[in-house]
Amino acid sequence: MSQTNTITHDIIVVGAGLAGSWAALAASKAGVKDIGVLSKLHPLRSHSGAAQGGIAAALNNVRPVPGSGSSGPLEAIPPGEAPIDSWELHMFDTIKGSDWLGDQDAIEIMVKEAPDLIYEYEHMGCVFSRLEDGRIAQRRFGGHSTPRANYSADYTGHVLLHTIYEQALRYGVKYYPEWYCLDLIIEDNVCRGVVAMDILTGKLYTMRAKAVMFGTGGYGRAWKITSNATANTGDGVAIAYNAGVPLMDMEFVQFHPTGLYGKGILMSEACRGEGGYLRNSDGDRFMEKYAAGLMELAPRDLVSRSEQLEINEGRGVGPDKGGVYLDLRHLGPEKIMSRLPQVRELAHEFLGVDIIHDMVPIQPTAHYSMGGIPANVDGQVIADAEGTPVVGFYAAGECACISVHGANRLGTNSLLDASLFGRRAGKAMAAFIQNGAKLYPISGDPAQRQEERIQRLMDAPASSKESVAQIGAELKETMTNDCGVFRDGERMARALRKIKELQARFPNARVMDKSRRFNTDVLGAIETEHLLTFAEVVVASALNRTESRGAHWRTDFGRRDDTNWLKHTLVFKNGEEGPRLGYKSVNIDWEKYPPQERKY
Amino acid sequence: MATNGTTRTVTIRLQRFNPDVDKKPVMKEYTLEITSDTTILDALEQIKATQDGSLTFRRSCRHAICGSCAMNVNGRNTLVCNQRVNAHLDRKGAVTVRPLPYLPIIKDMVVDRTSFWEQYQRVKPWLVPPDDVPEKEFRMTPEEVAALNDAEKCIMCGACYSACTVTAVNKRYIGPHALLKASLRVLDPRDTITNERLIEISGNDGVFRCHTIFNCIDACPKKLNPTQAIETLRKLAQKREAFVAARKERQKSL
Amino acid sequence: MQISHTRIFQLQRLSAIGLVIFLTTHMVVAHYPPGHLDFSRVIERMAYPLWKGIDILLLASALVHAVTGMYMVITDVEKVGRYRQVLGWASIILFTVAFIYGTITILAFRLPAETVNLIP
Amino acid sequence: MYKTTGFFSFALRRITGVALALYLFLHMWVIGSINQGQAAFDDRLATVQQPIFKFLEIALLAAVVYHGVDGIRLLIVHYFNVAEYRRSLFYAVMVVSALLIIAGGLPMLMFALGGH
Ligand SMILES: Cc1cc2nc3c(=O)[nH]c(=O)nc-3n(C[C@H](O)[C@H](O)[C@H](O)COP(=O)(O)OP(=O)(O)OC[C@H]3O[C@@H](n4cnc5c(N)ncnc54)[C@H](O)[C@@H]3O)c2cc1C
Ligand code: HEM
Ligand code: SF4
Ligand code: F3S
Ligand code: FES
Repeated sequence: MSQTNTITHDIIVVGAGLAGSWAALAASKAGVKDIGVLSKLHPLRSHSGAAQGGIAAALNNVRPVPGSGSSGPLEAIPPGEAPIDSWELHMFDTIKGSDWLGDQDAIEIMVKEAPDLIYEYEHMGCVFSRLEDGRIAQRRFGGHSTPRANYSADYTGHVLLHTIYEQALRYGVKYYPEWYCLDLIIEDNVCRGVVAMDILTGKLYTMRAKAVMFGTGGYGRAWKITSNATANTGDGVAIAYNAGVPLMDMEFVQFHPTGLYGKGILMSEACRGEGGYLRNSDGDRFMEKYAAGLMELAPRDLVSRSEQLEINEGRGVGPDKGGVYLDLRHLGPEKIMSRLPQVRELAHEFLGVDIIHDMVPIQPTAHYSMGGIPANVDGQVIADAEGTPVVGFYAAGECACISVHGANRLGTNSLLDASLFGRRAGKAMAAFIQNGAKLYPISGDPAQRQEERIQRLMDAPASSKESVAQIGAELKETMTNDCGVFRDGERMARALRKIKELQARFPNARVMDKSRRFNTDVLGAIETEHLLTFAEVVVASALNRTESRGAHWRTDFGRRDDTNWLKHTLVFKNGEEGPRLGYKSVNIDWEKYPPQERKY
Repeated sequence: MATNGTTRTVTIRLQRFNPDVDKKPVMKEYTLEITSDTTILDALEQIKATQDGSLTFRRSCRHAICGSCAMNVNGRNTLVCNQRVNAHLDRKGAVTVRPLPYLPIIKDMVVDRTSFWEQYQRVKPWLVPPDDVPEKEFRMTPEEVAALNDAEKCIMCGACYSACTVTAVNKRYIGPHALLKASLRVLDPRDTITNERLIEISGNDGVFRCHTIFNCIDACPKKLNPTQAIETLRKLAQKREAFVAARKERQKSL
Repeated sequence: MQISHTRIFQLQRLSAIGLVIFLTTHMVVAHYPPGHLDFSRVIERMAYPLWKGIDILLLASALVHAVTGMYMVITDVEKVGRYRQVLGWASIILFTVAFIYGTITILAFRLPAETVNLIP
Repeated sequence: MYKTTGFFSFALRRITGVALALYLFLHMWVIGSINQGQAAFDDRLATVQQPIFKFLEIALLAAVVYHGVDGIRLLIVHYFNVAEYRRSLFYAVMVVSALLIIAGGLPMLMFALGGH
């Protein structure tokens, strides 16, 4: 099959989560009509739909009942009374959450445009929960100093995703559901298209476009315990890296403190928000030792570290003593049924535990990837530390690193990030097209190279003992153990060696399914190859960063070090030699938001 | 606590079919070690990883929110990611998994949902808001939002669609999932094309084709109630003009 | 003119309600207690104009219900979809013919002396 | 087929509905013979009162009763929000139908067996 088919669009978006669909919708609204969106899952299956808690924006609809303190009840702000929230406050919270590694120009844009984004969502049909007077309801979220999480019960992401996909359909966006992007074509720093497979038939296509955007989501699947969907294999990140684009801040991976034991499935932050306790094997509320003030409500990175310490010191629970207990029994059946029904269902379905009567074993779970493909505030991908654009290539959402989250993301800020910068990238691409962007020629037959890659996987000798699943499992084990909540030089060096070994073993791995039709075995192998690609970047970046900042915590360098490390990591692919590390400065307003100690 | 290390051996009976190679679907048995918290999806993943890599199925989120993994377990449609194997074992210690019935099989558990999505798009699942929108949000009351809750929770898994007897014989029928979606937009006070929607869903393939069989409710993994949505739409379709007039009135104060 | 599915539905449900009332009456009065049926037993009741009225209503309900019901059953099959309009009109014609024939029959019940052949 | 109480009641309702519709036309044909005079009428009536028809009439009664009671259930579902109680409603229909069929069918059975 050397003759491959070609499809051409003005804009091709890879990924149909919030970032991808927003970009397509915004570009379409701006007048570009020839847009193709590919997604390896049906768009509505994208992981954005799993988000529960909410999406941040300082709407000023709600305030704590005066005098009731920081965890008291909330009430609607009566019309005409003073607002309590502002974009400045949101900005400060975000910067502090990012441990000062977030780019402040990008954060400023995000928090300023946030209310407008929420209203646009609302005008397009999103069903937000409401206050009595008809305004959008809001609630508290970790790390935010005011209640500014706008939500739809406990399935916010689901509602946003459906709204935006349906509007994109309304505006005539063409979707390619269950198409898998295999390669990105960049020549002379100009992006010319992608290579993709129609999963149903197994056929490859060269897809040419004047502008390409990646919104391929996160990469939590490199860890054994993760809250991420099986699709979150960081394909976009690995593909871009292979195509010569650098990756930024890959060492920063957020671990959520309450993943179901052994499964990683997320138990909402609301569990602790509603007053849940964390207990070790002795039954002690161990947070007393680590954050006596905020206890269980300390920020995610801190709580995850505390849990891990208990586990490491032998006070863990569960079969492998690898978890701790989340205790919700004291909340009583009424509160549990009314406020945490989904959580109760999850614990019951997956572990057979009824949280009304029993404690649930939980453990930190890989949750969110702060790093990714570096891009500016218009989603324009950059090729180096100076910000040189890769012409025609854009990125937004979790796969991108516009760096609004820096070293640690605040809950509810990522739905905002994905939507908002998806929208901005869509508008920027539309302007790019309308200003006369060209369709550049492609040299050679890039689809043929992918064809050969797939053929190699299928041709691997059936006698080979090496299995893709085994390699994947070993990688995940390594990442969880040696590049997880706590890190140190020795273990990360070991992890790096292990990854090299796995990379060397991979070419011998065999794929059992030899058919063309809907071959998830081949796709699984390709995804594993992607995991191996970016995992090396993660570990290499983390190994080099000899400080502790946000989610990156080293036991051998336990302090933040602004003198040497207030900078982004930028990793380039360097042929077979492995990653080459570089650095990029952080955009900081030294007058208004100078770095401070991060205390809660 | 349920999570203990003890394992037991079970039989997973799977319907296998690759139309390119096989004449017709066959049942194959796989023996597997599971623990009490192994889900059916875990079991499938395990079989794929260790016994037969060509086993094909869809999945993504692993916790009943993405709608990928609807299949037929022991004759009942369900998601497999939130169902523990233990809960479905028959007397012989086996569980039978097939693809969703009455849909063309692409491969193994993967079915062709083309007609399902066509019907979804047919009801124009998007809201068409008024031309001039307010500076801030439309003022919907909590009651108006509550009326939309059920429909909004649908994850488009297709369990209902594949269980409905009417769609089984007639793919022109809009189907429970899409009618539930239609009810979401029809009941939304912000919608401006309610009249067209009601005309479309009261046509030959719409709400009056439902014979109140309730399979959709029984099959729905999110415990939603498409039948009730259909009955509501039936009533609104019969008093369409009055309802649309009331809607116009309501929109003046949004 | 388009055959409206809404109308069909309404007719079927309305006639169902009609049937509950008239059919129950009919069954109790005409067939209870069970016994041998012949003209003399039937005419006992049918001599009254009120019964003729009720039986005509029953006839109308039953026919509307049966015809719309059969239309539903047939058009449920996907392939028949194309012929819906034709089937709709066929149903209307079938109803009309049957209703006229049935009405004539009901009216034909007279006491022996005056029995006349309405349809030769 | 996807077998549930809902499907079962639907199938029964449909079969009885079609059977009843066919019967309706048969019935009209029988009664319609009055147009040919009283003799023709009694003649045709006699044909359909042979013993076998007496048993068929019981089946007919069962069909009407089940179909009617189940039809009422659908009307209830349409006018009230009771889809949640679908299983209880199903069993209620079964019980009520059974009782009515016995109440109406027993005398008919006696008549059929007794033959007078
Ligand atoms: C359990 C959970 C709960 C969360 N809750 C919250 C919350 O309450 N608030 C909040 O702000 N954030 C939350 N987040 C984070 C947030 O949901 C994500 O960061 C955000 O949705 C990412 O959106 P996205 O559009 O970038 O990617 P996704 O929604 O993940 O979409 C990725 C898309 O790319 C496609 N794709 C990937 N690879 C390929 C390929 N090779 N070829 C073709 N297509 C491809 C996929 O099919 C998919 O359509 C949560 C995350 C998790 C895991
Ligand atoms: C006692 C009174 C009756 C009631 C309450 C009743 C009710 C109903 C209802 C509600 C339906 C709709 C079913 C659906 O939409 O799925 C229906 C269908 C039907 N009825 Fe009746 N019915 C009655 C008597 C009869 C009689 C006497 C006949 C025969 C002439 C009949 C023939 C049919 C037919 C053919 C259908 C279509 C079958 C179907 O759609 O499943 N019904 N009935
Ligand atoms: S209504 Fe229920 S079963 Fe049907 S698609 Fe939606 S979630 Fe799935
Ligand atoms: S199963 Fe089908 S027939 Fe109606 S009640 Fe549900 S849509
Ligand atoms: S895997 Fe997403 S619903 Fe089961």
